Parts: sequence; structure tokens; C-alpha cells
Amino acid sequence: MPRFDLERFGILLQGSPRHADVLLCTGPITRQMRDRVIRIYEQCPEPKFVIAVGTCASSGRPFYGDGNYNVLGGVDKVIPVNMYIPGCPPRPDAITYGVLKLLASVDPKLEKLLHEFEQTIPGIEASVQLADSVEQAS
Amino acid sequence: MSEVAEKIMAQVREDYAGEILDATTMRRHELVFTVAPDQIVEFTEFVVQYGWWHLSTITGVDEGEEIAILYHLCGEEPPAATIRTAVPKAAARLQSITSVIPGATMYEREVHDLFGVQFEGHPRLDRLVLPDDWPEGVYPLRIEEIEKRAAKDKEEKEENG
Amino acid sequence: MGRITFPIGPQHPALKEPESFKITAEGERVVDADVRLGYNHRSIEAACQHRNYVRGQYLCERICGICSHIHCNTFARAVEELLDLEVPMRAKYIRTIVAELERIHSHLLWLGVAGHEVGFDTLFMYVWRDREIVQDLLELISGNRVNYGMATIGGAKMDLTPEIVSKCMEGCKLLLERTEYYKGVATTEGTFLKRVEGVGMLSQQQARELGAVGPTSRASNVPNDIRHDFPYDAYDQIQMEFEPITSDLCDVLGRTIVRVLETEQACRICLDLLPRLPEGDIQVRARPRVPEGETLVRCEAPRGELIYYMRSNGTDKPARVKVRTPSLANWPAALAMLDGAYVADVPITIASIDPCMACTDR
Amino acid sequence: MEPGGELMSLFYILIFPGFAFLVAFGLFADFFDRKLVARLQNRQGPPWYQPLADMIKLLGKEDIITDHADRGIVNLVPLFGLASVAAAFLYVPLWSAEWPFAFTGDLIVILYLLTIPAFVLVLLGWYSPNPFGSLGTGRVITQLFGYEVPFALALLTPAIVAQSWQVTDLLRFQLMDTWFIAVVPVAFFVAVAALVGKLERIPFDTPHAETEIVEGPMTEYTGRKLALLKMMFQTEMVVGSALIAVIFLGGPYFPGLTTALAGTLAGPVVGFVVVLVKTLLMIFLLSLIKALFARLRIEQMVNWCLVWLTIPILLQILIILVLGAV
Repeated sequence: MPRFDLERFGILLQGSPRHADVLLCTGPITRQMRDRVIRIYEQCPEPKFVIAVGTCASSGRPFYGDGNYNVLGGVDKVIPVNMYIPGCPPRPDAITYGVLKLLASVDPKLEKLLHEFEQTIPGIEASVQLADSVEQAS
Repeated sequence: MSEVAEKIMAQVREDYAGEILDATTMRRHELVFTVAPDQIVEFTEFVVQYGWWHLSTITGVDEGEEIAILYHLCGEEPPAATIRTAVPKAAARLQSITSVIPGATMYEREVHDLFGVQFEGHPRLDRLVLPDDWPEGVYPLRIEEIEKRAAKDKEEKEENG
Repeated sequence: MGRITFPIGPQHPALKEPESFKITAEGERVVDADVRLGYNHRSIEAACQHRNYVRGQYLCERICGICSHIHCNTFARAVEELLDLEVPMRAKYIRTIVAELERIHSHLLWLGVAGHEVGFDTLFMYVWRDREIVQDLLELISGNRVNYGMATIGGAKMDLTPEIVSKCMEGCKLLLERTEYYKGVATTEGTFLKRVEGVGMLSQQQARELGAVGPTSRASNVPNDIRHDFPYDAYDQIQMEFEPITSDLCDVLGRTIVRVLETEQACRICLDLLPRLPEGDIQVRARPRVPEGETLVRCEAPRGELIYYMRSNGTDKPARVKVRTPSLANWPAALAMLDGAYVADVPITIASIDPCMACTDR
Repeated sequence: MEPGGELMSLFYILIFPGFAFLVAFGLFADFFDRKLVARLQNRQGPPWYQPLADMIKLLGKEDIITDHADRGIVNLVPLFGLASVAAAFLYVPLWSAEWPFAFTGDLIVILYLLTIPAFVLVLLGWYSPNPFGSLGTGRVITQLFGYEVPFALALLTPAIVAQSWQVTDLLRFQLMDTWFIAVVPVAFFVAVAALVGKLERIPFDTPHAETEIVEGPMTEYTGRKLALLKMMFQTEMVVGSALIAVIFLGGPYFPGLTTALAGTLAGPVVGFVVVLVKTLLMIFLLSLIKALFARLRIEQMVNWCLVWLTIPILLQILIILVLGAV
């Protein structure tokens, strides 16, 4: 998407999980998907990160609960998640910001790039949550 | 609209050799023909020749002790037609219409998954939407299953407040 | 080379959503193809029976990640028929305009993905850049890029102010030029043509028998278009010449051309309806309790004919909601196209029916 | 080689026109290619240090070896590929016709060394457990038949014209006469197209077509092995482009410049810069091709290569022989 090009941060879509570092999960976990997601997660080489994109990936709502027999909940019920990006659907720049914030939390040199990006879109900081800030909540 | 529908319905009644239990209209623009379960294949063949060649879908509805199966068909212009049969829940058996309309394979597999209706003569009647580890014999859209889940949800809600 | 059975597994770069295909190939030719659905089954029909109509509509809108307005609109129309509620004409116009804008966004998204499937990434980047035009319009109207929630039970949620109307007109004119450009690219670009011509053949007879719907069947000369055969909302108010777009090429190229022409047609419909937006309020109050009854509602989603069957039992919760999405109807046709194809053509053939796996599994 | 020469040639091999320079130039070429393609698709493209960052990251990643694969071979083979490409680069004269490593027949050695990366992929694909690997291997071999013969013939045509198998002789021929691109234009076109096939770039990248068979032979490899494989591809692009730049575009010679600076010390430096510019020009051409075309199927690719590459180059050779004989 030319307007939201992640490759300017050097991030590319990779075909095989072996070549990937960050796993972007969208959508709730259904019973059929459970072991596939675990297998994909194990195929990724260390160090690896998981980003849950969207409200249904973060918590499974609104599909989970109320007479639902096939949805187990959010992605964190199956694999450890490092970054939650809520929104239904989350805006593309929220996704870009989420990925950047995760990278910055790992590699402080990127902090400058992160602040630059924050200036471009006011109020974007509130749109994503790092996993550790979520730990206390859940 | 309704007099056009009446005229077509009368014409279908006497053209069709077999026996139509009842013919009504649903919401003024849909004709509904109720047919006995064993005549379903012949009547579908007749209806396809008559003009409703496109099978939109097959809907299953749990009506207490019977499962109603609705075949929604449509042609080039209104009114569209629906064939309705009811199958007892205990022995839910029905002849498959894939011989008449090959496109019906996936719809029948779905009704089999969710309502447990056996379609004889179906090329491959295995799981469509349900996961592989779903217990046999449990059909999620039957009324008793829905009540069971509603009760479980209620407890869950009380549990975590 | 012998016979290889290899899975295009639930996770595969060609499939943006989880679906698992078992392809058996001899050398480079596909001998047998089988699809296992159900990876995305969120049991929405069962959940609708536990929720009242408003929450049910919220859920049904999220069946498909791309064409959300058409689900929300059809659910609302089904409940309105059960309530025998007459929706103001202005709301019908707004619903039709948003539906056509969504068709443009869905078809442009598909054209980009099709380019990506055959390795033509430049087309993917160009088309998705131009798709931003219609995304901005939709965001201007409803505040969200997808899942707009524009259709409520009894009318439309947001009104189109005059300056939104003028912005939409500009946007549609710009999109018309861009579609002109893509019509050129899709029909003259050498290597793209080599990958789409004569690939994924579906004869007219097969299309009718296997119940294919939407652009997949119209590209095989089966002119079934619900907007034309069973007009709903404001489709009978269109003054310009409005015919289903068909082509007799019966292959992926035919589907590409049908979708590009439909994008152009959708732009023209918007330009035709926008200036004649009638006055009046946009919403009518609807009672939460729906009287006993059943109804079947059809509409033309970007991927084809979408069916909502609804049965109510007098309470505020529906007794049965059955959703049959167009992608489910196209799967038998897709499998028919696959046998005899090249292994390299499997992704583009599957993508040519514009499958939405989330729709298929509901 | 006088005694000091060993040190000098060691310096040549390891540092300057050898391995270190080649890897650095490979990384820059990869950035240049990705940025250019991004710009052609009006995107912003990666920052300049991205390929270097990718390499460092990959070297740090966990190195998974599937139990299906033979540990020794799988670790050794990527090194083998990279070494063969670096060795081929040694025989490409970068700044003047007097090249220390030149000997008669080094053109053949370069061609031979440049085919080894294809067999590296075949071995890797053979040892990868999932079916995408074996399918990818099949496609690598099929594609090899498509582009290998035209590539060799295209590079040998100038040798026939200049009647010598030595690259430096070709350079001298071009200094006196016109550049080979003018003498045998068809050979230039065939060489570039075959190079695109050799580097497995779009429109001939079926062996690792992302949307069909994920990464083909490289699907199962991570960490150090993946880094070496990527480096192999990048350096192969540099060597291929430099080779075509030297043979067809007159290498270090620039019409006005070289005669003026012939004797002085500045000659080789200017010649080196001219070769770099011409190589970047070739990489620009490869990126342009990558941005303009869709991916062909494997049998379409082989047919296309037969019709548009093998037959024209044979005609070209025929014409030269007839002209030469006259």
C-alpha cells in the first residue's frame, strides 16, 4: 500500500515462517486453527515477536461468548503476544505505529524514529498497547 | 404481485404430476411449495425445468420435533421459489439432489454438519465448517444444543460477574 | 516426476485468509484438488440466535472483512421486511451509494491481489494507491475504512451533507479515469495476459450447473445480477442504462475485465445517484420486538449473490438467521476450474473467484 | 609473480577487488535494486543500511536444521556457492586491460563458476522436507536448461569476434574497435535476459515464486545459512552485471577519457569508477525489468527462452562467422 509502506522501515512480508521475525495475527482463534497457530509459532526462529492486530485478535470479542461454540478467544490464549493493536479494523497507521513501537521497545536506537512518527499523527500513542502494560490489566 | 404469483402457483399445481402438500407465498414475492420428503428429487427436477434453475442455498430450521429443509431457487426474474420439506429429527434422512443440481454439494454438507440430516447419494458427505475435533453426533444448531449453550453462558456470566 | 500431493496450507502467502487445499499434481499439472473449509468458522448464525437484532446486525457486519456494508444492509432489510417497515427514499439512496463505493473498493482490492498472485507487484502497488481515493470517501462518509455501520434497521445512520456529495462526485470522476487506465493495463500487458488468458476455464454450462454467482458466473456468460433481476433499495431509480456486465471469455481474463468494467459501472451509478439525492429524513423508528414471520432477502455483494433467510418468533431475538455468502457458492466452480490447470496457476485460479474465506465459513 | 606479489595478490583476493569489496558492493547493489523498484512503484523503499541490517540480524538468528537434512552438506553448500561467485569476480578486470589474474580461457572459468549457485539451490531444495523444496528444485533445473546455453553463447560471441578467450583481450579489442554492444547487439540483449533467468528475478523467478511455492528450495533455511544464500544472490547479481558491463560496454574505457589519462596513475582509478557506473547502469536495467513484468510460468519461460534467446544468438554467431570468413 504505497501510502502506508512498511518497507521504508525495512519491513517486508516473508513467505515462510522460517524467514520471519514478527508474526502478525489477525482474527480470533477458532478450534480448527489452534494447533496450526502453535505450529507456525514454533517454526519461527528465535528471537520472535507476536503482534495481535484488531480487537478480535486481542480478545476474541465480539465473536467469543454468547452462544459461540467454535471461537476460543484472542491470540494470547494460544501463543504469547507482545503487542496488542485494538480497533475494528485498526487503522493502517495504527498498525505501522504498533510495529514500530515494538521494534523500539527492543532496540532503543529506534526511539528517535518512533518520536518522528508520533509527530506526524497526533494522538496515535493511545492507539496501541505494549503487552507488559496489558499484563497488569488482565 | 400476488396475482402473478397466484397464476404461476396454479399452473405449477396442475403441471406437476406428483402431489404438492401446500403452496403459499412468503412476503408477497416468494412462492413456497411444501412437498413430502420422498418426492424432493422429482419436484426439484420439475422446478428446474419450469424456470427456477439457480439453487441459491439450502436452509435448515429446527422446528421442535421436525427439521424443516428449505431449498431456495431463483430464475432470471421474480418471483423466486422455495421448496419446503420437513424431516423427523429422530430419523433425519433425505435424498440428495446433487444428481439434479451438482452445485448443491456444499450446501448439503453444511446442513449435515449443523443439523445432522443424512443425505443419501451425496458424493462426499464429510465436515464442511465444523472443526476436525468436533464430537460426533453433536449438531450445534439444534434447539437442545442452543439451550445447553445458553445455560452454560449464563453460568459463565454469573461466575466472572 | 511422479505424483506429488502438497498442501497449500492454512497459512500461505497466496491466501490472505486460512483455507487448506490438498493439491495432487503430476509434474506441473494438477490432477485433483480438494478444499477444507472451516478454519474461520466463528459460528455467527448460532451466535445471532443468542443476541437481539441490533447486536446481531453488529455481528453480521463483521462476517466479511472487505464487504461489510452489504451484510449490514441486507440484515437491516430482512428485519424491515419482517416489521413491514417502509424506509425513507433518502436512506435507500444513501445505502445504494455506499454499497457501490464498497463494490469499487472491493474490486480494486481484488485487482491488486490478482496482480500480486502473478508476480506483477507494480500493478498491486498502483491499484492499492488508487484504492485510497475510495477509502478516503468511505471514511469521510462513515468515519471508518471498513465496517462503516451505515445501514441501521429503519434507514441509514449518517446523512450525506452537500459537501460530502460534491467530494464523492470528484472522487468518482477521478476513479473513472483510473479504471480506464487499468482497463488498458489488464488487456494489453504482455506477461500479465500470458498468466491470465485461458487459465481457470469455466464453461457456461458448468457455471449454471455448479451454481456460480457474481463476476465468476457473469464472466462465463451467465447474466445473473441481483441488482438488475431483483432490484432493491434505489437500484430501480437509476436513470442511466444499467445492464449486467457479462463476457464470454470464461477464464481469469474474463473475470478481470468484468470486475474492472463493474468498477467503472459502480462509479457511474454513484455519479448518477448522488446529484438526485431526495430530501427527507434518513431513519424511521423500529420496534425492538419483531412479529412472528420468515423472509428471504437477496442482494448483490461485490462477489455475487448474498442471501439472508430470517425467521422471527415475536421476541427481540431472531429464531433463525441463515447467511449464504457468495464465496461459498463459488467454491464448487473453483474446484472445477482447478483440475487440469498448471500448478503455477493454482493461486491465480483460486484468487479469480475473489474468495473471502471469512465469508465462506461464517 | 615476484616475492612481494603473494602479499599483493592476497590483498587483491581478500580485500580490494576481492571478497570484502564484493560483499559490500553486493549489499549496496541490493539496496540500490530495492530502492529503485520501490521508487518505480512510487513507494518510499528501505533505508540505505537495510541490507546490512538484515545480514547482521540473520547472523544472530537461531539456526534451525530440519532432521530431514544432512547436517554437514547443508552447512557447507551455501559457503561453496558464495566462494564460487567470489572466485568468478576475481577474473573480471575492473580497471585496466593489464589484469594480474588474467590468463587465456578465464572467460570459460567465469562461466563455469557462475553456474555453481544453481546447483547449490538444487542441493538445498533436495534436503528440505516440505514439498515446496522438491518442487522448487525441479523448477531450478528446468529453468537452468532455459537460460544456461544462451548465456554461455552470448558471452562467447565477442570472444569469437576478438578471436581470444581472454577477457582482457576483449577489452583491448574494444579499445581499438567499437564496443561489443555495437558489434553484436543481439548478444547483449540475450546476455541480459539470460542473466535475469540466472539470478531468478521477475519475470523468471518461478523457482522461488512467493505466492506459489513460498520460497522454493530456501523455504526451510534460517539464520546463518539464509544470510549466506542471500549474500550469494546479491554478489551473483554484482558479478553478472560487472561481467556484462566489462564485455559489452567497454569496461574501464570511456571515449574521451581513457586516451587522455592513459599513462598517468589516475588512469586505473578513473577506469574503476567508469566500470562501477556501468555496473550500476546494468543493475538499473535489471530493476526496471523487475518492476515492469509479471512472473511467467515455468514452461512459458523455457519456450520463451528457446524462441527469443537461443535462436537469435545462433543466428548472430552465424552472421559473425560469415562476415569473419569474408
